[in-house]
Amino acid sequence: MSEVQLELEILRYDPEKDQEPHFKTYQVACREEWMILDAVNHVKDEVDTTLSYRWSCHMAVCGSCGMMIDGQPKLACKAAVKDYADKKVRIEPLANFPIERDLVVVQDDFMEKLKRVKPYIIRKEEKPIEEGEYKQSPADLKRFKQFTLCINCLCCYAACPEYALTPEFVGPAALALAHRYNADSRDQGLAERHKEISKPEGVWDCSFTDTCSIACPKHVDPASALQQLKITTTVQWYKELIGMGDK
Amino acid sequence: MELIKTDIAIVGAGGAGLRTAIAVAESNPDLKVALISKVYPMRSHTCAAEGGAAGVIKPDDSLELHFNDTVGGGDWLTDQDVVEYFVNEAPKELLQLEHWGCPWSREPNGSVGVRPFGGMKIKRTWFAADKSGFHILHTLFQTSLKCPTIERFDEFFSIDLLMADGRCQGVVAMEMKSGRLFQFQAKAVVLCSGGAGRMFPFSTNGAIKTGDGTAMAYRAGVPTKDMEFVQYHPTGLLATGILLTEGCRGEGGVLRNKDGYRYLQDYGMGPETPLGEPVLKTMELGPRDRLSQAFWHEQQKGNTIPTPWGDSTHLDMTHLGEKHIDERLPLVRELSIIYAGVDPVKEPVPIRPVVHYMMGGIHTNIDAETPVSGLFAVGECACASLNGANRLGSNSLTELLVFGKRAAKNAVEFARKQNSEANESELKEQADKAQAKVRELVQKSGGTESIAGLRSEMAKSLEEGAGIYRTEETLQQTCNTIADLRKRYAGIELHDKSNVFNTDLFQALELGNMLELAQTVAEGALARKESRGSHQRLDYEARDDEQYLKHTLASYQGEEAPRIDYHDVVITKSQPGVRDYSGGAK
Amino acid sequence: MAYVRPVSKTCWYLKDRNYTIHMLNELTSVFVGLYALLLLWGIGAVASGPEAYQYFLKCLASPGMLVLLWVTTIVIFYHAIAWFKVTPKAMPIQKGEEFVPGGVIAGAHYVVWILFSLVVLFLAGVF
Amino acid sequence: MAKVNKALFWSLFAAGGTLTAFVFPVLALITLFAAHGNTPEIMGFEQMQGLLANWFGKLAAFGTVSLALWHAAHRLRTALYGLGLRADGIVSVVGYGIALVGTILSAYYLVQI
Repeated sequence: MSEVQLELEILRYDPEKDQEPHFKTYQVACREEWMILDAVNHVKDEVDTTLSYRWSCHMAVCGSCGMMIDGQPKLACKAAVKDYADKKVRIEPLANFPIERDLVVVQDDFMEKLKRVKPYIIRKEEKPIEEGEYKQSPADLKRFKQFTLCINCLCCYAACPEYALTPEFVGPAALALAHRYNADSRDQGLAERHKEISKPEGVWDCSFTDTCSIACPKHVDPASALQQLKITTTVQWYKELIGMGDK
Repeated sequence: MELIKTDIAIVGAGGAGLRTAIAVAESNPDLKVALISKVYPMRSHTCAAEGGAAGVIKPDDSLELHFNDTVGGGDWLTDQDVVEYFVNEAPKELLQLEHWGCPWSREPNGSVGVRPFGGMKIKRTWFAADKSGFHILHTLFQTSLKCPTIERFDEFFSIDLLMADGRCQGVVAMEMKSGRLFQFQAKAVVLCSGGAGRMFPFSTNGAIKTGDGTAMAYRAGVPTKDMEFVQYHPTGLLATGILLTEGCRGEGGVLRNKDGYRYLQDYGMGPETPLGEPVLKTMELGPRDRLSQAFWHEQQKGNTIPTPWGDSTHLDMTHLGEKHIDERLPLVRELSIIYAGVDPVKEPVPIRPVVHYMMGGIHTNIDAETPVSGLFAVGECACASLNGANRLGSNSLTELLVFGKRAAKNAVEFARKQNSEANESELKEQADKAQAKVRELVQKSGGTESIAGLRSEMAKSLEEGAGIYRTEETLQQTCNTIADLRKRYAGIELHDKSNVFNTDLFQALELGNMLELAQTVAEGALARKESRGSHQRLDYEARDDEQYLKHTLASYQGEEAPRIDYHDVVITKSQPGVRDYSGGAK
Repeated sequence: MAYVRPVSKTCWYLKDRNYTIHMLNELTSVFVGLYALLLLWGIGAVASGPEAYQYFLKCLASPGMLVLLWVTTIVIFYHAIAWFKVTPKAMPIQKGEEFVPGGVIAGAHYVVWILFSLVVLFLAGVF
Repeated sequence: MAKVNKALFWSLFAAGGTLTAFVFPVLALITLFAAHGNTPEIMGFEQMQGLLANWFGKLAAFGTVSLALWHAAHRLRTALYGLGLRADGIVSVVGYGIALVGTILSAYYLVQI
């Protein structure tokens, strides 16, 4: 096992002590199979226990450890140390979110927006459980499956310049999940979701930079979801214009 | 301290907590629910479950078969009334999830698909590719957003339970972003706080799985049950211990030793099955305890592959083909490539057994009730004795649904009966005590012990003494070490004094919780002089139904080691028998 | 208090290559708009009669206009290429269970575009 | 107005973008030929008049010009906002205004041919 030397420049901020964030440098001898998260954990355990950040699963599925690594939003548990070998690596909290403390950002905004787009199955009539499952062909499943893979890590929000400029924008992950339910053969909630999505700060603030999809560590392609959503939203708008609005 | 009055307080917002909360909210919109968790719901470790959830749905299956698999898989340490209730409710709950939008994998005709799993006689595991837990968690979380009566308290770290007049009446929790303490006053409390796999050094569990809820209940006088039963998953990815689902073997993956030999046939799970044609309850589809134990024996014989990260064997999926792997096991492929640099389509993946699941937990019954009234527990933090001495893969996801709903029903009934005024002065006093405890921990100076240091000593000791195979000597050593570590815990000093997101403090609290639970694991294992399921003693190799067909209860004794008692197993229709995974179980 | 990092409202698109490319894509609209106005002028000239039309053609040949036309043409080609490239994202096509690969959808657009352009050039009498 | 009818403007933008991507490059090439003096046959006055005299020609020309204008107006609006010009109201009125005038003018001219 060989070692990889890294110089981590970590953005530190404690609102009780600091006026503004500042960088602190740590030298870390990393094992070559480590991820950046392992290096940060090493700092926390062995060098500076005051460092704060979120992490849990270490397998790129819980979405806790999104952070800016050399300026790009990434999951620290999925960014291999050897890709940064013998270099300075800048680690900052996810861009476009307020910094709560060190690498921890305030995520309330996303939680509120996610709720707004009604990311759950909406039915005009519920089918009783006793009648079994809704049939859904593998093709129907595949139509929306990709968009169910979002882990809410918020890397896409950190990558989105429109969210940076217009914080009211509902944003990639939440809208992609709205699209996920619209595209689910079991769902009948398109018209209801349309009310939120068609607002100016809904899907229309997206200018299709595609940076959300480039950043997505789970290859969800929110940019695709949002463009599809623009089309369905437009169709729905014209339908409502001529009085045929219901899905 | 801020006071929040609610009807039902739920600690933990993973699969169990969310299911409980939704069940309360849907049927009782007049009751307030406080859903308290140290992480946002979607960060909960339910998200890491891969393989699937068991429930009888296909015509060739039956509740009876699911019952028998579960009871036998648990080496008869299961409570059979619980198992019976569970297998009955399982299909309904999985269908409910389907109605809520869970993207279950499908058959060509549009019905839900099932896959084979270890220790199951029939294919009955519902799956969503190999991200079943993830999809269950997100489906539940997103569905919970439509319930206006669920008030979430995300990133609130629970410290202690509040007990008065002989019942549980709430919980004290810290708002992590401010360091402020909140006193949640509730008519009933449901703990859904997950397992404690992080006690061990090599674990599939996320960093958050530190047994906080279990330890809170334990300190509040609820015994833990069967804590010595720790499940090793046979296929953890080498180096990191990341889970590679049992689905790998369900889909036809095989285990090979350093000579390429399928070694399971030497450990009572043969005869060897043809490649690509897995036979249920045979070879690779044996139960997790047996497979992990077989690895240990191979290691003793020198048949494993030495690597810088420890000894390993191989999980070979190369014969499954790229298309099948991408469709059924996409995450496994991604994880193997990222974290081990091995593409399972082309090469066998290096694996070793890894701590995965605590069969033990807070002592609960078929109603998800603990012995303390007003306190309920669900999921991995609880031990309803569904899983006995060894949990069958894909029963745990279903468990948190079935018992989440059950706990909700009973917690609501209990809450509705609580008309008397809460004993507010007593509760306030306890809350202040919890606050003083935290304050002392933060302010104390002059300590020399480090959190990370104690944590790794604990983990090492548990693995050495209470690993796959145990002996009197190693267990005694571990008991001593843990007792000593508990003393040394008093000597830690926090360097972080901030009120804002003080992870130094949270790690200290987590370590305290884990040390208490580690002691119940080691002491329980030391006292159980037999081998059963995941608890294997080299000095007592046989199962001893005469003396130990009983649940271990460990009760908190302050700074001393827990008191160990025993509790009867509920046996209704299946008498203890032989666990047969030799292909004869057809 | 949580700290909000300042965001440049005027220079953000210089911070990241993908942002810059996006801004360039957006600015193709200037030339698309100019060319549309030029077409409008031409249509107006046809409507006004032969003299006006000849004057229009003469203006096209002025040096300043030539430069502008060259730039416009290049930008318009860039616009077309960039636009078709992302069509699979906006309009994915599912055949049976599988999605048609994005490259096939974009490729089909390119092929139709080139064929259409060749036909127009032929009909216009360029060949 | 600009805010309420985002769907309307976006649909014009998207239709215009697609149409211009297909049609503009070849038209620009032809124009370029003409500007360099190699005027293709079609660019003769009579041919042009003939082309625009029939209803199909009129419709195609009208669609192309007007949608291109709406496309450009809408995209320029977002670009200017992105460049930091915080005058969305004025930009919208001017941009969409030009597109509207252009649309009416093109219809007026085409009817005359």
